[in-house]
Amino acid sequence: MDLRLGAHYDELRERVREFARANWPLRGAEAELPRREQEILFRRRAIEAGLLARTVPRAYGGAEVPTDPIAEAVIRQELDAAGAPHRASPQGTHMLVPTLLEEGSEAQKRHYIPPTLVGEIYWCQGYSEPGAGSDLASLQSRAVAHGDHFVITGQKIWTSNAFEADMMFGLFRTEADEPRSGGLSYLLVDMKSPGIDVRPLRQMNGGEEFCEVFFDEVRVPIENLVGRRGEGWKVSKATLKHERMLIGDASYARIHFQNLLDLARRVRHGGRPAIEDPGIRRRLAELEGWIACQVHASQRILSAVARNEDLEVLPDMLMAKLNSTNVFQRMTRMALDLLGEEALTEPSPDETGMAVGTPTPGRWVSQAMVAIGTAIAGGTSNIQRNIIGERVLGLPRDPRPPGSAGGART
Amino acid sequence: MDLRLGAHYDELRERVREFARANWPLRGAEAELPRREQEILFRRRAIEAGLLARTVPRAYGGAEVPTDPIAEAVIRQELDAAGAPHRASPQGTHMLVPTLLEEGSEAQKRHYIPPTLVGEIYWCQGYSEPGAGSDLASLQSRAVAHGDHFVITGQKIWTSNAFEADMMFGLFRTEADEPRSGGLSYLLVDMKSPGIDVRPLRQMNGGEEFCEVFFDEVRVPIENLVGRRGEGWKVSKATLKHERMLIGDASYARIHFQNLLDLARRVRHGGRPAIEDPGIRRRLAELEGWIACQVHASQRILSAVARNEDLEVLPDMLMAKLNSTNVFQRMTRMALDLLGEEALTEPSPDETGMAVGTPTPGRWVSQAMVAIGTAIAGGTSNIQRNIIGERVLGLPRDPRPPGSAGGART
Amino acid sequence: MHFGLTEEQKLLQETVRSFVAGECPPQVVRAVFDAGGAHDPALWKGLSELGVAGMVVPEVYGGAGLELLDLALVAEELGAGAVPAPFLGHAMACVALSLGASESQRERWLPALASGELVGTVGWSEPGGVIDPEAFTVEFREGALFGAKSLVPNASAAGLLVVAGPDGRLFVVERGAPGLRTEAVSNIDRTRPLEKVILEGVPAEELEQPVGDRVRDAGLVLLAADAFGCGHRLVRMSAEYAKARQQFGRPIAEFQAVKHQLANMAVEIDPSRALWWFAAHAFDHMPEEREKAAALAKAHITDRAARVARDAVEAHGGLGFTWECDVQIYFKRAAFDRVVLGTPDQHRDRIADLGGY
Amino acid sequence: MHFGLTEEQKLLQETVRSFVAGECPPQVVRAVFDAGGAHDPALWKGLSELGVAGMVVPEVYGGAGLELLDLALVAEELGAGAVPAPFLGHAMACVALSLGASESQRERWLPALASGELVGTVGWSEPGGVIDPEAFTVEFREGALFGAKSLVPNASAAGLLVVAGPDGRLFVVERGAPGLRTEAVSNIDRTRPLEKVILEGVPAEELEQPVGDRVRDAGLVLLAADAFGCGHRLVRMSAEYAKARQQFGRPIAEFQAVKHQLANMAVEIDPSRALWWFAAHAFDHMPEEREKAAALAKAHITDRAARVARDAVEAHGGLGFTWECDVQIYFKRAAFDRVVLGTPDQHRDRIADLGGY
Repeated sequence: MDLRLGAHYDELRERVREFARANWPLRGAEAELPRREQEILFRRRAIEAGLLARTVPRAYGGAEVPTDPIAEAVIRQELDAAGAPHRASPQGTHMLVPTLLEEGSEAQKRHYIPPTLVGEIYWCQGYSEPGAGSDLASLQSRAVAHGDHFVITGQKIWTSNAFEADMMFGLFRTEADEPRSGGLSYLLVDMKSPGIDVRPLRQMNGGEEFCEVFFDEVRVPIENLVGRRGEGWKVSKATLKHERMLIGDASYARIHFQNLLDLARRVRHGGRPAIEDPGIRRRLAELEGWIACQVHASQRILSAVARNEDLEVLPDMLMAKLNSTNVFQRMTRMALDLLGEEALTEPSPDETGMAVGTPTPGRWVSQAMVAIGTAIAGGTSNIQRNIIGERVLGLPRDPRPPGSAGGART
Repeated sequence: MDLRLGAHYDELRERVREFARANWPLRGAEAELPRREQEILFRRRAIEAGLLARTVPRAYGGAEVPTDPIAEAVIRQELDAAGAPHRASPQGTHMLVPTLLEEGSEAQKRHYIPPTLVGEIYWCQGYSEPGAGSDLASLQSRAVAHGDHFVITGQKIWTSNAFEADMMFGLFRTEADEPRSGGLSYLLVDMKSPGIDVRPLRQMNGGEEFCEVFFDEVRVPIENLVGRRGEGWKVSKATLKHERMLIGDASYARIHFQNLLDLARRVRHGGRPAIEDPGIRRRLAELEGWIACQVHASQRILSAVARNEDLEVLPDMLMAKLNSTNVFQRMTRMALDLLGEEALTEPSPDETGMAVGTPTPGRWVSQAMVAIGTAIAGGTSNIQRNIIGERVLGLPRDPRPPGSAGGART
Repeated sequence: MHFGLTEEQKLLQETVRSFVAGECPPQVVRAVFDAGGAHDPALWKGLSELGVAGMVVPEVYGGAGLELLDLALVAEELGAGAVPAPFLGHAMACVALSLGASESQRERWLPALASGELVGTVGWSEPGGVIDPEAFTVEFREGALFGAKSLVPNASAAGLLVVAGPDGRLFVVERGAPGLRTEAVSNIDRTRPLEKVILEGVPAEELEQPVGDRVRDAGLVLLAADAFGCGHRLVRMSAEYAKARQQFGRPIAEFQAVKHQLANMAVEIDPSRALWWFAAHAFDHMPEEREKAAALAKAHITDRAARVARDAVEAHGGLGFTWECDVQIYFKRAAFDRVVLGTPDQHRDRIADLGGY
Repeated sequence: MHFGLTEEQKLLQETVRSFVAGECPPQVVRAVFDAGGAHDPALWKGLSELGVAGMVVPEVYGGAGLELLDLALVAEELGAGAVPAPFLGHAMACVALSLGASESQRERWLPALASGELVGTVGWSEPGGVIDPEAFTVEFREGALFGAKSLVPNASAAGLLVVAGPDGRLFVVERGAPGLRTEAVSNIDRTRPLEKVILEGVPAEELEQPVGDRVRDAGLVLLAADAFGCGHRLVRMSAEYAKARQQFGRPIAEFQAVKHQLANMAVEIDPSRALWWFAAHAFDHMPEEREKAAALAKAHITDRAARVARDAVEAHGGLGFTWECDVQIYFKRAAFDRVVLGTPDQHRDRIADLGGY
């Protein structure tokens, strides 16, 4: 073990800081551009400086430098600290781009990857449907081939940020006669196509991060098919893998815990600050144990991935999501206990986001609901338990009921 | 609601007290008899006084008075308080006797019930086998009909108190060609028969309440068959029902909680009595909430059964075992936390019984293990969850794997 | 001995249950909820006509002269239906006046409370989560009240407000009294608005008997019963959802893990029914048990219901996380039950004291 | 940056693992356990020949000069095998002498400790569960120790006893010293006997440096690593059992509820591996993090292992409740890890202080 980053990364950190100072916010005439254009400019320069889209080939607008997850963590930390807009559409950069790099045609790569990297194209993901949550193989939205087009009719749900997205990637049933996962294709859909109707889906915390997307005979050119027809299931797998890792990220656990300590200092129990109560202190210390596990386990995963020792930490990666969901729920439950009567505060619209903001009572209440949502999103916790049972402990798969096809789980 | 017992029961209570004072301990020459004979004498008199074996017909040695669960609770409380030996072999009085009353032949009833009620015959139960825990339908021990005898070969496990038992009732496979639960018969086996070998099964807490019983060509007269051949499964069902109710009994929860309070007063945390620590106090109060539920729920069940309103409380009866197991585990976990370094005390032989005795550290440590055992005994907690899901919430049964017969669960 | 309900009580349950099913089905609750939780006078009128408003008011003042258990059975049904009504505060106010008022005070207020024309409520907690009367800072000087009460249920809808002071003292304030001000309190449970009441020299009349403790205990039991109704209903909603929802070609209720989660939810909440029945019965008949039983019921059952509500959201999958799914309404109602009149931990501190730990 | 093991450390793991598999398989553990937990000198000799005894002793005194992480990796393997050996106390004694002894003290004791010929142990806790050195009542007067230490691991097997006093002071006592008395302590973990040591004017020599805190922290990390080894192994044993055990015509591992319980057990314990690795690394390289990381690892991981041990008993059904099933040996070893050197709650009280809560 050696937890020092070393001179190489210290220099990188300094370089990123300097880059951020010089390049954000924009100056002069550029500062007058619309916000989105400013962000695109910044990201373009960051890619040129080798700080973003690092592993994407230059041919597709990336920086094409050797993969280095630790360098990427350092860059992320410093750009976050500088408030620089380094994150483009995460569905685009973290899900669509890797998929296209693996499965896309040359034309698709050249056409979509460069503008996605800088954020000229925002993407949304069209997987879930009302009848198919964890069970993607039972998707119903149909894309009927018709000359040089597919014609889509159906509905997607749980589509994050569909309102601001320019494009959707998603799975649609192109082969009606093949049951289950066999007949799906991976299509890229222009969200401005006629026949698309986007409606916000209000969450229990009042937020509206998700949408329903309705398709009424929406035409999609045949060249927007990624991979082979009917093999969309296979194409999507890389993407799902990435989604799981995103959700399992431990970066906010420490911040939440600090916020919880601050809350315990502010509120009073029995006339004294709650933080002085031995029972509260013990519960906080117990939480810190959970958080320390999560933080160090993700350090270890990062380190192993950086050294190409992914296989050694595969079980840990498979457990990360369920573990972080559990820890997040423990934290928000404790927050509700500390809040006392403020635990009834209804979150205002700016308190409902996933991001960590000022820990107001309304935001804690919202987070307590979001914490339940994370047990549901991206494969429910029950699916996670199946995966852990089968892939970590080597337990047999559930016996299938008669008539069901294999491959139903991811 | 009316929680006063009323004059009738107050009088009964007084009568039981007086009976106990007059009849236990025995006096004069009777006090010189061996302990077991003294107990038999006492129970015989208690039955004559209408205090025990109340619902059993006089023809079979019972008191034959109308059923009254509240009266029985009053009697139990007072005889317990007097330290009187009113409990004969529980497997006999609570399991075998109801079964014989329902399914036994006239000769069996006359032969076995009277001595069982007074404790002249101690019984043990032969259901579980090494390969069949919750799944009684897969029992393997065979009883081959041979003239006027069955000849048993096989093994039983988890047989409580088999050492001191005179007789066993159990399920044995008599029809080799019928699969699963179809070919079982309910037999009464003399434990002194040649070919029986009883070996204690040591528990993790060091106790030896259970045994393994090995059968090597043990001959059982054909008149010891209860009910029809091959229908032992049906015969046994009344017995299993009774076993569940026994385990779900809430009577000791309050005593355990008082012991826990005493422990918290005795031990010190951070230099002061643990009972003064706000965190400990809150945990104790939370436990008291669980216990209050258990106590009042069992009051309600008792009251409903006494009024022939069993159906109204059926869901509660089905949940009682899992709930009491959960509460017992919570209590013993708290005890281990309070004990601190004494939580390592190895239980001595007299601390390992199920009974509530002086709450020494060793006994708490033993109880913490027994609490896990109760989640296993008499149908594991998982089986309980199936029953609750299906019979309380109306959920479908598990889909059966191909080739398995129905009726596998009780 | 009889640990159970009388035929009359079973009939009462049936009556309220079918009223709720008919007059306050989920779409009505939804409409009130989405509109932000305004008081629905018609619904209250209907409940009052059933006798809910005057249930514990003595018959001589137009009430039914029943007991807290009867009120709690109503609370259970209202919880199970997430019914938007000013029931909690009104019921507590009726307990206050029935037990604490002088003859003339009773004559003045009880008939209108019993008929439901006059809606009552009670201000108990003070800002900062103070629930211990000895720590209350409300003051009564020269016939007027000074101070503030937080989390007062349905204060705007109420025509009569009972204010709790130290030593169990109770004071009656009427709507429109000078110096009386209410402020809306942000409250996720839109079926039952909460307000802060500010008292700046408000003319008030003290009740003859200082029965503050009993008013609080009645409230605790009613919250426990409401939470039980929420939790019990949520388990059944989740079971129905699991039977209907198909995944991987079969209803998810057939997945053993789902079945066991639902069974665990049932075991979480169902066995607590006897606890609030007991606490309600003790309120009227077992003075030595009253205070602790009420605190145990509130602390335990509202915690259980909140837990079941979390599990119910998860059991409903993505749908459970939406505003449109009724689970969220119950989730928030259970949160109200858990927090109003003091959190489980606050009551556990009291239980430890009351239990002589 | 490298959060992981070196090739040497992986080899060390492999070496100890195959030694345990070969020399201390379950039947050997079982024999020691059933015999009541006597010290097995042959096994200790074998471990010493691997270099386990002298691992953190500087090379100049015959040790390997390695770090606490290396020791903790050994502790994990010994936990996973439930190996009966005087490892914990010996390792702590080596830390004490390596870090705290004067040159002459080192020369006198370290070579024999490093070879394993001399077995060391440490007396830390005092009767009544006292783990805070400021509350220790052991006294050092005119070259002699007075007082008592409880829960001293393998005291009878040890030839050298380090006694912890207030202010981090440490004292060395040799076997057979006058006034030294040991009493067996009842201990469910028969793989590692515990004794009470009574000091009635026992001649002792003080170590040069008061490194008591570091000795304790080393012990905490080693207990956490041992508990992790127990818990991790129990999850795998339970999974194997579920694959082999048939009920209702199929392996119980196919029942989703069983599968999910096993997955929950894995998520309970597995992610904590990085925590004790970090705590062990911090011990040698991050003085500011050392104390808190050790306390976090001990409190968290020993609690998790105890939880997993309960679940493992249940996962093994009736068999799990028997003495003959090895689960009970791990269950009791995990209990030892949880209690010795202070309970999780005691360390959480410290964590809150150390974390500046």
